[in-house]
Amino acid sequence: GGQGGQDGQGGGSGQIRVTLVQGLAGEEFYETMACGAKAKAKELGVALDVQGPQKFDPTLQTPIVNSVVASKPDAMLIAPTDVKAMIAPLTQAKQQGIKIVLVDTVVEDQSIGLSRISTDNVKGGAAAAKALAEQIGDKGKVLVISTDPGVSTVDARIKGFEEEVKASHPGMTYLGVQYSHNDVSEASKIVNAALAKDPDLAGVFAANLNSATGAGSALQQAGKLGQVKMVGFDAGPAQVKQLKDGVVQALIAQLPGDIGGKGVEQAVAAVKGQQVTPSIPTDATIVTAKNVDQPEVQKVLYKAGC
Amino acid sequence: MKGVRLGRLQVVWIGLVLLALLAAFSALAPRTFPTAFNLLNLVSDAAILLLLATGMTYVIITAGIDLSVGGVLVFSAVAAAEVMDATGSLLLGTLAALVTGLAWGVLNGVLIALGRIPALIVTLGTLGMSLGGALLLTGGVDLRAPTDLNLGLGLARWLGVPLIVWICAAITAVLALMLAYTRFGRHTYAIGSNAEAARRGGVAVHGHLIRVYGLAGLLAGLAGQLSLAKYGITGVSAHSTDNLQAIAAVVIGGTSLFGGVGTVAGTVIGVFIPVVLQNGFQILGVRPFWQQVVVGAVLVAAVYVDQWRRRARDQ
Amino acid sequence: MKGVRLGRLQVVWIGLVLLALLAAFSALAPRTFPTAFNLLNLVSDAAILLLLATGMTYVIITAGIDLSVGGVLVFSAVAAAEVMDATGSLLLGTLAALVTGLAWGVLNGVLIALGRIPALIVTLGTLGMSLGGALLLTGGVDLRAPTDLNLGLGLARWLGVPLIVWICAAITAVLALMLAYTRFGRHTYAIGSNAEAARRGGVAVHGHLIRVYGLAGLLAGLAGQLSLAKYGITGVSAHSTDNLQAIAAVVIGGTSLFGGVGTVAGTVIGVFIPVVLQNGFQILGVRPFWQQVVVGAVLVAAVYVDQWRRRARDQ
Amino acid sequence: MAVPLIAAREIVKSYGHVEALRGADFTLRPGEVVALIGDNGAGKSTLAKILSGVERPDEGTIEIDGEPVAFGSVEEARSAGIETVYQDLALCADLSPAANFFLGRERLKPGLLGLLGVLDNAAMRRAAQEACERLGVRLASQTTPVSALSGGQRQGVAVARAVTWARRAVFMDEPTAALGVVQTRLVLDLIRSVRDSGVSVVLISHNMQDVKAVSDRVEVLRLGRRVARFDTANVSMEELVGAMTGALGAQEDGGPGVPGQDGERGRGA
Amino acid sequence: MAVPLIAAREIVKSYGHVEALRGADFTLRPGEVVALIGDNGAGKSTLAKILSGVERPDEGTIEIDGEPVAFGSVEEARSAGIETVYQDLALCADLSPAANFFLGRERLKPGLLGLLGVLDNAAMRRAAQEACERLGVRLASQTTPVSALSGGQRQGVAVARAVTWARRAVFMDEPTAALGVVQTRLVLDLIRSVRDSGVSVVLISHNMQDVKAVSDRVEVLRLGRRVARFDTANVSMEELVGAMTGALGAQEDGGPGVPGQDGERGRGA
Ligand SMILES: Nc1ncnc2c1ncn2[C@@H]1O[C@H](COP(=O)(O)OP(=O)(O)OP(=O)(O)O)[C@@H](O)[C@H]1O
Ligand SMILES: Nc1ncnc2c1ncn2[C@@H]1O[C@H](COP(=O)(O)OP(=O)(O)OP(=O)(O)O)[C@@H](O)[C@H]1O
Ligand SMILES: [Mg+2]
Ligand SMILES: [Mg+2]
Repeated sequence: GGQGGQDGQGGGSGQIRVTLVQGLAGEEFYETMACGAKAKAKELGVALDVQGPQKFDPTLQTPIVNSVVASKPDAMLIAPTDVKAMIAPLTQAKQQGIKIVLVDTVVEDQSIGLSRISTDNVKGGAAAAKALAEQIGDKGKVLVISTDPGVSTVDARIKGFEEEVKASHPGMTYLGVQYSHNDVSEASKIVNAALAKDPDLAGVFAANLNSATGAGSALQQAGKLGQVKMVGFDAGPAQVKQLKDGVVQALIAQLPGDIGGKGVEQAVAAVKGQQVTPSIPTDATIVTAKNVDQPEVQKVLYKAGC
Repeated sequence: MKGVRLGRLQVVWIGLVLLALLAAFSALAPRTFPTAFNLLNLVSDAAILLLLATGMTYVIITAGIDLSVGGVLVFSAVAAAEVMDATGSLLLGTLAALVTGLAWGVLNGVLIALGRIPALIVTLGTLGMSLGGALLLTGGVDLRAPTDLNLGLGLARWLGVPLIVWICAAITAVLALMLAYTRFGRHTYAIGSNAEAARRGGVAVHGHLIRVYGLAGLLAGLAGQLSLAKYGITGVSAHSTDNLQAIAAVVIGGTSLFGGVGTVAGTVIGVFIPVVLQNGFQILGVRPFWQQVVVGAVLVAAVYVDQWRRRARDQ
Repeated sequence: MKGVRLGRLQVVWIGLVLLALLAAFSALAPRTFPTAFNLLNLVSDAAILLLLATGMTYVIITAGIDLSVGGVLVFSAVAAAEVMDATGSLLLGTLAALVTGLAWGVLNGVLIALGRIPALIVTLGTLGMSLGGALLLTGGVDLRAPTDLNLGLGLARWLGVPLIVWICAAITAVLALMLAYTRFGRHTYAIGSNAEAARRGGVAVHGHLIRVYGLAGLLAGLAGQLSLAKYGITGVSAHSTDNLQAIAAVVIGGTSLFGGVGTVAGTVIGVFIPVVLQNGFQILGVRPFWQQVVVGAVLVAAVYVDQWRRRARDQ
Repeated sequence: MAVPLIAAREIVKSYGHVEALRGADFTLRPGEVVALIGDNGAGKSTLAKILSGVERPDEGTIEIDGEPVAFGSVEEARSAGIETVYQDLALCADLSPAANFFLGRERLKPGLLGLLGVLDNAAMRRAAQEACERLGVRLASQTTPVSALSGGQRQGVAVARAVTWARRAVFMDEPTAALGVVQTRLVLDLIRSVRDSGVSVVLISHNMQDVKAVSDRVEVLRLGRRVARFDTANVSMEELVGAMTGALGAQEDGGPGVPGQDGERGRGA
Repeated sequence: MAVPLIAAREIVKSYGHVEALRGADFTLRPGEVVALIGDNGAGKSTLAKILSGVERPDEGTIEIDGEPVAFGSVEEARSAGIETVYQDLALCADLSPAANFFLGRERLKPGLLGLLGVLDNAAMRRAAQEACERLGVRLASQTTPVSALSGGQRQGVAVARAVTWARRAVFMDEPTAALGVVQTRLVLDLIRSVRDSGVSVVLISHNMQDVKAVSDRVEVLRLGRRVARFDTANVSMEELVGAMTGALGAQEDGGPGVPGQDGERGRGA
């Protein structure tokens, strides 16, 4: 901290100040993004400040954007928590002359965001469906465990998963979504009940870390670990450990570090008046126990700290 | 001295704490914190919580509690969004929000007053029911507000201050006066102080409790509509901590969880203390994890100062 | 009749509600619900919450509240994970979890008893502080348990029942007896019933409160280590509703938020009612959003039956 | 004096397994002061609460002016003109004496503000102050909460309230227990003047001097039943005490068949 | 009788702006019964609380056996052998009479269980039952909570408790206010027998008959000060009432300079 009171306006004078507003503070995806951004900021010699809400939610992110705008950085990297709700605060930020770069997620208003570096969560969900289909031999009952309804990124993953299953995997029976409220014991309860109801459960798609953890614990207790296949999302150290321990058989990895680094690059370019790339799509990678040790896959794994 | 009402004195110390925080942040970030832009944002961020906390003040003064406010807010927002979608009328949407909010509140009140079920259980139950109901209505997907609500009421200003802030401030002011100066307020205190004595004194305790919970529900319904206007989205996953935030604001403001004492003025200060802390620390660039730690510590310290000064005055 | 202790009678009705639920689900899903597999899972899922709820029972009987349990659990799990990582000793890790849990609990107790700050504010503050502290220690990234803890204690069974369940059950039983039959328990009731009378009676109210909150913290610390063993991960973001879950269990079990009455046996039932409901509805294939609605409604109804029967008995 | 103001017959009331009243009768005639006496736990307070609408009897009938009534709430007893000083006083400790005094019948500001429900605090304070002073109860302030008053001051507030509002009858459950000598005298005087204004008074008291001093009649409760009635003028202190303790009137006592407190006592020994 | 058991001098205690005590003195000698009397709000209960360690005086000195003490807690007063029946009784309403009786001094099971802190409930119930019966207080059960007892029954429990545990002195703040005639007599007898066993008694009461009947000396408080002391044998009822109300002893009254309750009263008129 400590930049309060500095006058960073005017682009050229003094150090460039960039703020990253995460979609959710304290989540590995966004922490890895912050790490990538910090590394790049150090390299470019700009000051980086990181903020984020306690929940992935526009009503909590809006006040943060407002106070960031009040502290007048030169540029803001933001993962908007809603395509529509974040338009108003970001418009206000734009009016204050702050250069905005959208990372991970986007807003509907195309005029916001000099550059957009985004992950396609629908595609990620579809990738998860493909990975799970491969694990279970394209047939059997599959269950999805999500956090809370209404979290747009997770909803998109589920949508992608469901569409892919229904469109291209007729052998798979989709059992629907259960919500763990981001609580491991809740996820464990859900899988326990699912096993009691459908002892022939074939696969689980756990849409985030806590869901995978709880589900894995339940499978472990039931002695069905490895028997019921599981696909997780994101590739933080904890998830990779689950992969190596055989709790999950595949992970869908995004590229948060990359996104963060590229975001800072674009933001600095914008502040300096240089050319920016309006749209940079990033991809999702399927990580399995087989390919996890390959160097190109190692590169996409999230980092624990920086 | 003797003429000064206790209720008024109570908010003085915690008010001073708020002023001290404002002064400290202004000194540390003189160019960015005490700007009209930032302070307006502060007020605007707090406005909707203020409605919930004001309703909660009434409820807690009766020695009750209402955990359902966040769920009712979401349900009302969803109801309003669906009605506006179907009819295109903002007015009907607002009405839908108010009516559904009131209905949930009255349901709370009836179960608590007539069913004599602990308020915590009733409102925990209706929290789950209203949230589940909202999800059933939407299929788990956030609904959007009509553009003319979001860009109309959501952005409208009067004298430079958002209309939503004016609405919340006006309602809070009316309810503050009502609590302090009317029969309705007096009975609220009496029930929280000693429900049995109030009953023997001829206060219609059951009816009054239903009205108080109804009021809290009504305010949550209005908050739903305003939050829909402000954020343009129903926020089905966004309000799970609203109840604790509102309760904390009420208690910071000097209202006792055991009922019988409290003021809306204190609640207003109690709403602003966490908001100011969060905003100030963000502007100072404190890292989010540290913010959590420091906000927690300052919260305890602020209430401690209040308690300590009050005790010193009484001795 | 006259010799029957009130405390024992209190849990009868709510216990019957639980039995009725079990019977209903068994009748509706005879092949899947009442299986050893499913019932063991039920118990295993509830075990850790049971520890938190037992500590909360003591706290609420003193007319207090502890919102910090989830944060303390996470902090202790993080501390244990780091210590085990550094030393490789499971024992030292367990010790670290217990000590940090106790420390947070004692901090709560000291601020509440000596600082005379409302328990809600203190524990809301320490909730933020412990959660923020845990995030600071980990950098926001979940730590993993050593494999020998996760595959050892986490999977160990005795007579077919997970060891973690035995541990939680044993501790709960000891604390239930302690509350009902020892001086410590008696003083807990006395303070909640009338703190001033207890003080005049020579009960060391401050010291006792510190011990009660310390106990709740200690149990949260142990819960942290057990959850680390069971789930293999610290779960920094996973425990934000633990406090409300524990409080709800305590209140469903017949403990009054105003203090002075309550039993651990009631809390045990209060822990199981929501767990059984959730499990049963999922097995019956009720859609998730409906589950939320129905669980809320049944919760209220269950407590209503309890209150109503108790009233009928008293009249 | 034909029709009694209040006539209660065969009132039964149990709390769980404790039978507080087991068929108690009670009569109050217009314009008289009746003392209701009895040992601790005899059921006096329970009877007073039932006749004030606070509790519902399990069995028995109540007639007001000869008309059977079933009080479902305090409101109904009040609208029949009955007020009560409860033994536990029933004050809201966080409210001021004036607020307690006017609880449930708050005085509103005249005009529009009154229609909005705005309280006329100044008027209520004045009226409460005056009513208390008539009893010799001096309060440091009408705005500090009742929790800061001394025991006697609280009782004074409760007595002043009941007497001010009663139109037909006042129940006073040990109204002078916490009062000073002078205040007690003033309350006794008040009871007489209330009676003279046509309002009946039921005085529950353990002080036989006071009972003898102000009452016209005495009704004696024992173990939840009325066991004796006397005209105060014709009864001696010893007779009263004897009736209360059961040394007299053993014919109504029911002999060894009456268990309850006695039964427990026997078992405990 | 050389050194007083308790000697309090110039005790001052204010609550906010209310001065409950304004330099009160009090003396208690070993083996005597002193009646502490005064009008409502005179400060009697406040003085009793200060001498029991419940409240801390703002100013003034307290000596026990001639040694200055500063009671920081009830525990300290208790270990000096002082017990108190508080006017508000200070019972835990959710606990049984026996639990209240032994509150803070619970009896533990013998042997290992006792070391673990396990209560000997049966023994405590028996002992409490006996102590209550000595006062003529009959309880339906020693296990139902105090909240279900009648006013007199509660007071009986409180009195029995204090008397049982006192070794040097008992303060009784209106101990018979809610008691029946028989129970009152038993308490007065008890006061005498307690005194005869060498324990001093301070009786706070508004009942002058009782005061005359059992006390050796009388100390009178008025507006927070001691205004008179009498030997009970040589004082008339009128003198006592006069001292309490200020009709006598005007020289100590301080004249118009004494504000407080009086001041407020003047303003309210
Ligand atoms: N709410 C209650 N719950 C259970 N028992 C009760 C309740 N109220 C009264 N009782 C019992 O009913 C009996 C009569 O009580 P009541 O208060 O009417 O006696 P009382 O004649 O007023 O005695 P006192 O002179 O001591 O005030 C007592 O044994 C008491 O324990
Ligand atoms: N906790 C308190 N807060 C504020 N004022 C108090 C408090 N306790 C007592 N007072 C005031 O102190 C004065 C003395 O009270 P105290 O209870 O000692 O009187 P008392 O002599 O015992 O009267 P009574 O005969 O009515 O019991 C009263 O005016 C009372 O209002
Ligand atoms: Mg009585
Ligand atoms: Mg007193």
